[in-house]
Amino acid sequence: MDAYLIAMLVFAGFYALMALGLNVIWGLTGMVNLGLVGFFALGAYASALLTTKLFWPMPLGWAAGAVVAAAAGAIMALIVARLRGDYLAIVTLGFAEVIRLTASNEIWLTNGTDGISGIPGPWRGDVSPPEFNLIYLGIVWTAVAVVFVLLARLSHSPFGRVLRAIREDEDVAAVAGKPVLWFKVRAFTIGAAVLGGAGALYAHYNAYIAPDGFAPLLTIYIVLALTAGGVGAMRGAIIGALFVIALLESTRFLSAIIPGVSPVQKAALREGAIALSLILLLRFRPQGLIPEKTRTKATP
Amino acid sequence: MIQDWRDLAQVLLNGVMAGSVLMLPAIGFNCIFAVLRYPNFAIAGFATTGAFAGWVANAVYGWPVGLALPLAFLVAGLVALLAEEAAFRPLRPAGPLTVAIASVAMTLLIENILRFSFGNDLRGYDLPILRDWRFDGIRINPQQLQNTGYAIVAAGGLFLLLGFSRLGRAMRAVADNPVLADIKGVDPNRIARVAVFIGGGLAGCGGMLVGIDTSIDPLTGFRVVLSVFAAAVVGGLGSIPGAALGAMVVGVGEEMAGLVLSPAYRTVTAFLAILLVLMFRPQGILGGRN
Amino acid sequence: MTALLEVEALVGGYGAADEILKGITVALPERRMAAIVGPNGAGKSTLLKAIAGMLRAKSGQVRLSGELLTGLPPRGVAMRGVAFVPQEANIFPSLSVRENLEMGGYLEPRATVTQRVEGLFARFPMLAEKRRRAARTLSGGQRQILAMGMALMVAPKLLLLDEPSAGLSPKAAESLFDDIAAIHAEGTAILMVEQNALEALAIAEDGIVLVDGRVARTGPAAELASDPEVRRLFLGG
Amino acid sequence: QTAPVVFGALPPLTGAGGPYGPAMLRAMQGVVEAANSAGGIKGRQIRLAFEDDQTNPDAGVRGARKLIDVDRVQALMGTWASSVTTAVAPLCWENRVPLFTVSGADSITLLPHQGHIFRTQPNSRLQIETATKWLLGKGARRVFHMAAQSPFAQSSQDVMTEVMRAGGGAVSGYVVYERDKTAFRSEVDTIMRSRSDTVMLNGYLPDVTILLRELYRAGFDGRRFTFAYAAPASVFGTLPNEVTNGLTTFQPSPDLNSPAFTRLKAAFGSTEVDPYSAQVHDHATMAILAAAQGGDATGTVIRDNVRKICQGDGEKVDNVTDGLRLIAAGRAVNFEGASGPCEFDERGDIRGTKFRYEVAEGGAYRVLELV
Amino acid sequence: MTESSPQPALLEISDLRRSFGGVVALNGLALQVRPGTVTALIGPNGAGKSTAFQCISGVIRPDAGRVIFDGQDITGLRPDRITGAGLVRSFQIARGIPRLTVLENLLLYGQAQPGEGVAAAILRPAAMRAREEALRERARAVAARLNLTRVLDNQAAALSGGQKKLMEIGRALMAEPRLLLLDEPVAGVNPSLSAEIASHIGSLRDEGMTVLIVEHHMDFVASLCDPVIVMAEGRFLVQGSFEQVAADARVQEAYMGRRVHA
Ligand SMILES: Nc1ncnc2c1ncn2[C@@H]1O[C@H](COP(=O)(O)OP(=O)(O)OP(=O)(O)O)[C@@H](O)[C@H]1O
Ligand SMILES: Nc1ncnc2c1ncn2[C@@H]1O[C@H](COP(=O)(O)OP(=O)(O)OP(=O)(O)O)[C@@H](O)[C@H]1O
Ligand SMILES: [Mg+2]
Ligand SMILES: [Mg+2]
Repeated sequence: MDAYLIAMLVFAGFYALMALGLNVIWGLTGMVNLGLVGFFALGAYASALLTTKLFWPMPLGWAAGAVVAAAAGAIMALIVARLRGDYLAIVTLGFAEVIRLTASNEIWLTNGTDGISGIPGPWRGDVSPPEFNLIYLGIVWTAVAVVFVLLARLSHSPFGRVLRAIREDEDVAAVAGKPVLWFKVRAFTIGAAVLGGAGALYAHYNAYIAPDGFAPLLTIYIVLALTAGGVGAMRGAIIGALFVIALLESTRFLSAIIPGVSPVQKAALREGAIALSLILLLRFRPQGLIPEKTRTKATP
Repeated sequence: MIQDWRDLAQVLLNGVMAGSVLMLPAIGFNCIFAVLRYPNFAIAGFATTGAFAGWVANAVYGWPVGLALPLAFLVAGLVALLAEEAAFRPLRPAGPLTVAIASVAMTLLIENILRFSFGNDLRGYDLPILRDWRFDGIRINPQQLQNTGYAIVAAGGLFLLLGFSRLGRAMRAVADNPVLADIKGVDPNRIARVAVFIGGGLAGCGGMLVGIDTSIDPLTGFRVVLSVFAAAVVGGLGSIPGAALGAMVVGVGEEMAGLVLSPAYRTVTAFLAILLVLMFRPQGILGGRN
Repeated sequence: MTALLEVEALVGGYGAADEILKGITVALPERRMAAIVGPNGAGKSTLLKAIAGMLRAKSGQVRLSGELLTGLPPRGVAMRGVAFVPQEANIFPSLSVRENLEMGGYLEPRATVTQRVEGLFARFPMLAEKRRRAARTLSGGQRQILAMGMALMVAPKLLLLDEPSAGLSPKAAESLFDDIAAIHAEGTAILMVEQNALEALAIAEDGIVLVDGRVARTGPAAELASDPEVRRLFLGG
Repeated sequence: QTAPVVFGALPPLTGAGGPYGPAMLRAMQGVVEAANSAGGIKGRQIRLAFEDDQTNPDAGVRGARKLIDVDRVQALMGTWASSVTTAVAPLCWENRVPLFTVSGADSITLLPHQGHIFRTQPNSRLQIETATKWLLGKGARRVFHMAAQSPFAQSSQDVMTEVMRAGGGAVSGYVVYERDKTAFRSEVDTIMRSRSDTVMLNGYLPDVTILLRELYRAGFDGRRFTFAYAAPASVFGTLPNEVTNGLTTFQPSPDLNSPAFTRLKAAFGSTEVDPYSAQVHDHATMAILAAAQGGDATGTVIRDNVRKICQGDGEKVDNVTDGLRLIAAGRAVNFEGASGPCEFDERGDIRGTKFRYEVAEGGAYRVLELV
Repeated sequence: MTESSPQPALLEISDLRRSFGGVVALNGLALQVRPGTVTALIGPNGAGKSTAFQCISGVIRPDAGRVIFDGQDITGLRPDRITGAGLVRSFQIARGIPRLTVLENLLLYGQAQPGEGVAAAILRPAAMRAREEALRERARAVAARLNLTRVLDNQAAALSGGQKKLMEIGRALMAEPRLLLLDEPVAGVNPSLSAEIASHIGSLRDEGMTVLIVEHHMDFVASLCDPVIVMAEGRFLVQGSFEQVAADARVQEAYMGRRVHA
């Protein structure tokens, strides 16, 4: 059971990182990004390829994952800067599909739908599997902590203030003297870097990545995590990620004890229960578990 | 791959056929968006619901398609109404994105309710499958042609309703400013319910047409939702004729994949087409405001 | 003289800030016009919204000809003969000018609507000129006229106006006040919030000064307009 | 010892594999029930814990974690998607849990799995090679290869080209398509233009169903050939007979006229056995028999004993009840399952498989031959 | 415009044109704003005043024409560049940033905040903190002047109509522009307060700021603005002191009511 809990905490760490990355782009800047799994995949592939094919050391691979995703994020932001809301949603969604299909079809580079296996992990093989899990737990949650602190500082700074202004009204932000495009590009780049870094960490934990793993379902989970936690609040992103993993996993045990239904029905009950819980959560806490609060008070 | 103009014409025609299947759900999506201003991804769930309702009527009780289709409309519309009232309405003040997220969860919920009741097996309608008609080497399937017809009629009807009737005006007024509409004597919730019912119903019909054209399972709606959303966006969110046009763009875009890249890149080609359209018209082809 | 509108000890506000109105008692007899003046943020708009059914009162009552309005939704209030022109967001931006007017007469029979629209086009040529344009393309002052036009699509018992002249050119404002006076003369009771206070008090019979959610002064409009204290504090001179 | 032995199943109950997983799970549960009524493994009852892999490697890994760490399963079986299998494989060998799979990707058994992987699906090279040769033998000269995007699309194409060329024919066209689409008209047009005498539908149930329908509409009059898992008997419920008539399928198979096969068919009752269910039936049986054979139900023991009960000169058995009885009696057994003889090479790949060819006629499959 | 002024104009607009699908909003507008003045721009509803502001501030592009600010051609520049150059405008229909507080709305308009860079935002150097403190100081002063102190911590969405207008003015002031464009700053503002605002704008002018105001309140214009520019139908009509333009028959006909010229 311990091993299982640790593994799930590691997963929650990945989800938390993704939710944090998404929060910069979507929560703060208001740019809908339904393609987050694409950036996640880019980071994962970049690091996996560089470490397995070119034998780069792992930390460099992680960094490269973040950088590649960040570059893609910057380009993406430049292309879509004019688009708003739901129009942005479809383009980003498309981006993720493009990444997934490219990974499936460009076999020479990505090994196609076979995926890349045997991705190294820190001290994997030298230590026992439970120890490896513990090491990774440390790595991932350290990353979460660092990213959290950085992003929280960012969000409560004048920079974050401009991002939130852009989220609400671009024209006003522009008239306020803020180069809107440049802010958007930076926000998108930062968010994509976090997503890419999360992907890189994920690849080396799982030892295997394949296009199937970067399906829209993951995006849905992360978006749900962020919404459940509270869009805009960095703490919300982490709480939301933990909440979603807890939901995904606890429903296994619940559905197992329901008598008199077939396995498919159990599976259906489980997925249905996940969906229902999220609907109920939103219903009764529409602003999420941790609503965005302002920290800039006139009277301290 | 392409030998003469006929092949090109064939690809275009295929695109129109594929597009016409997307048309009804896309119109349903835009109908809801037009009034409530949030993207209702649960349209996927409503489409699947309609597909199953129609299937039960047709394959289990032997109803003809002409009767099963209205039933699909009714059942999907009611489910949409239920989802709106129970889940989405209380969320509307929290903003369109929150509702959109909830609608994704709703799709998962509906998918699994159907899975619970029907299982994962593929099911086909009880219909003979007709051979294509051929004209000078170009093939058209009468069934698909008929589906296109249904879709166009529904689109036209709804367009007239929204554009020229008192109800349509009230719907657009609620979309603009529900509070003011209320002050002027419109019950925004009633209007919202009408829009949701029509939108959900159309999605249900669309789902049934997909089912007739292919086969159905709990994922039927989910498979087309991306393309449906794309069609709605390309055409212009909230625009009924836009949705019809967008469905054609996406349909043709996807069928063109074989010419441009490879069929394995179907989605990619479609998205490139979408990106191209949005570069020039960020609010979609027929979208009015941004 | 029975009061048409009676507001009794009304307390209400928005969400957590639920005591913006701190106990307001106002009465408006049939066919009367009263102007409400007061500083920004005093609660004038909030009072009108509460009467129009847009806010849930925390306590107190609103009655129209003795019938309780409190608790009714805005359309319920509208159906009982109250027309309201809000201060902000008072048009439907993506509907055409004509459709906006038609929405103003949503509760009226079709024939009446067509007839009144034509009447309004004659009265405000600018609206006629722009009848097919989306209302969002109107200038600030044009919107204000359209909003007023929408309220004139019905023949209300009580007209609630929230700063109808804001943004209008002096000439337009003047003719608007003429219009309001004319509507009043036809027998419609009017409750009007105006920052253009002197003009408003000039055409109104009663004046109400609202400060910080409370009624600070009431009285005949002319009396208030000439009261030096009121002038100094609220009328700018 | 009274605590039950726990085995884990990780079939796809939702997602793209949804049409297959439920039947697979039912087949495994059937075996476990039979074994339990036959007294279990040395008196220990067997419990089959299962999780839904959602046809997604991420969810699959979490499910496998739960089965391995919480349920402490001694063997894992029934993974379907290649990506899921590859993703959970390292967990299995790190925890010394043997993994039985139906996934087709050739790369799976090339993983450093230290003997923990057993794959009952013949590798795709073998399957395609056999099928192509058979088609050549039936006179096919121009075969169109219509492949869903999958780990073995490209390798299948390479093998087919090679075999066709050697046999004097050609692959007349090759299209890789996206699986989860609902219309394939232009793809079918490409097939029609290619003037092929045969089309090889290398996909899965949902897409192959649509392709069959579209081919019928377009009036394709050549041979339609596909894997049995892509068109199991359930297609007859989905498609009218005029569409399915003449469709040829193939699958790994045990001897046809062996009593074992007939008994198995009877045991599955009225529901037709699809190839995946047949294979996972064998997974469960092998895991149980191997544990019984080794005298202890641990992962390592199972891993080491699978080959002992599957090959060699033991007495032929085709079901778990007989197998348990014989092993209890100390006799050597040679299990031949519903999917074939179940003999594994050193990499864990099945070998020596025969293939059964069937043709659809009037809403049922008729066996053509077994090679 | 006949009298040639010794000082060069701070803002010079020539032949500005803009139409919206058939509606000609600006039809060759030309005008000049001299430094150190509070210039009024008045004209009937729909004359094109707000559209002129949109074009000057870069929010929309003119179809033709030139906007020269302080000798620099700013036509078609991005709004943030124009603000950076020292020209800030307010919006007629108050556009708050609804989910930011009033204070944040004010701070947003502060210029030269190093904390708007990523590195500085994270590292929070002394320069950033000092600037933030200075901006807060200024924001409090501005809020006090505009009677907004009480609502500084409210979200902008929770303001009364008049308060939103006041915040709109306050934000523009926060940018410390050289040229301030105000679009109907006192529409909906209580007369007592608008008199105060007028005197405040007057003192800003005395400190060297130049202001261009669109306003329909003639008392406000008369007491504060010189010169007054009148435009109609997208074009310059006349310019002069308030008394001069108010005496113009065309202006009376198109714009003023009885009461003003009575
Ligand atoms: N986006 C637009 N689309 C179409 N027409 C527009 C648009 N914006 C403005 N107009 C039109 O241009 C003209 C000028 O509008 P503008 O807002 O500049 O007037 P204004 O002088 O500011 O008037 P007001 O004093 O009423 O605010 C008006 O007739 C208006 O209807
Ligand atoms: N949506 C809201 N939520 C919370 N508080 C609000 C909201 N709208 C207004 N307020 C507050 O309520 C008080 C009264 O607002 P109201 O709009 O009634 O003022 P008003 O008298 O109409 O002022 P003005 O003349 O400026 O329009 C103000 O202090 C304002 O900040
Ligand atoms: Mg007000
Ligand atoms: Mg204006």
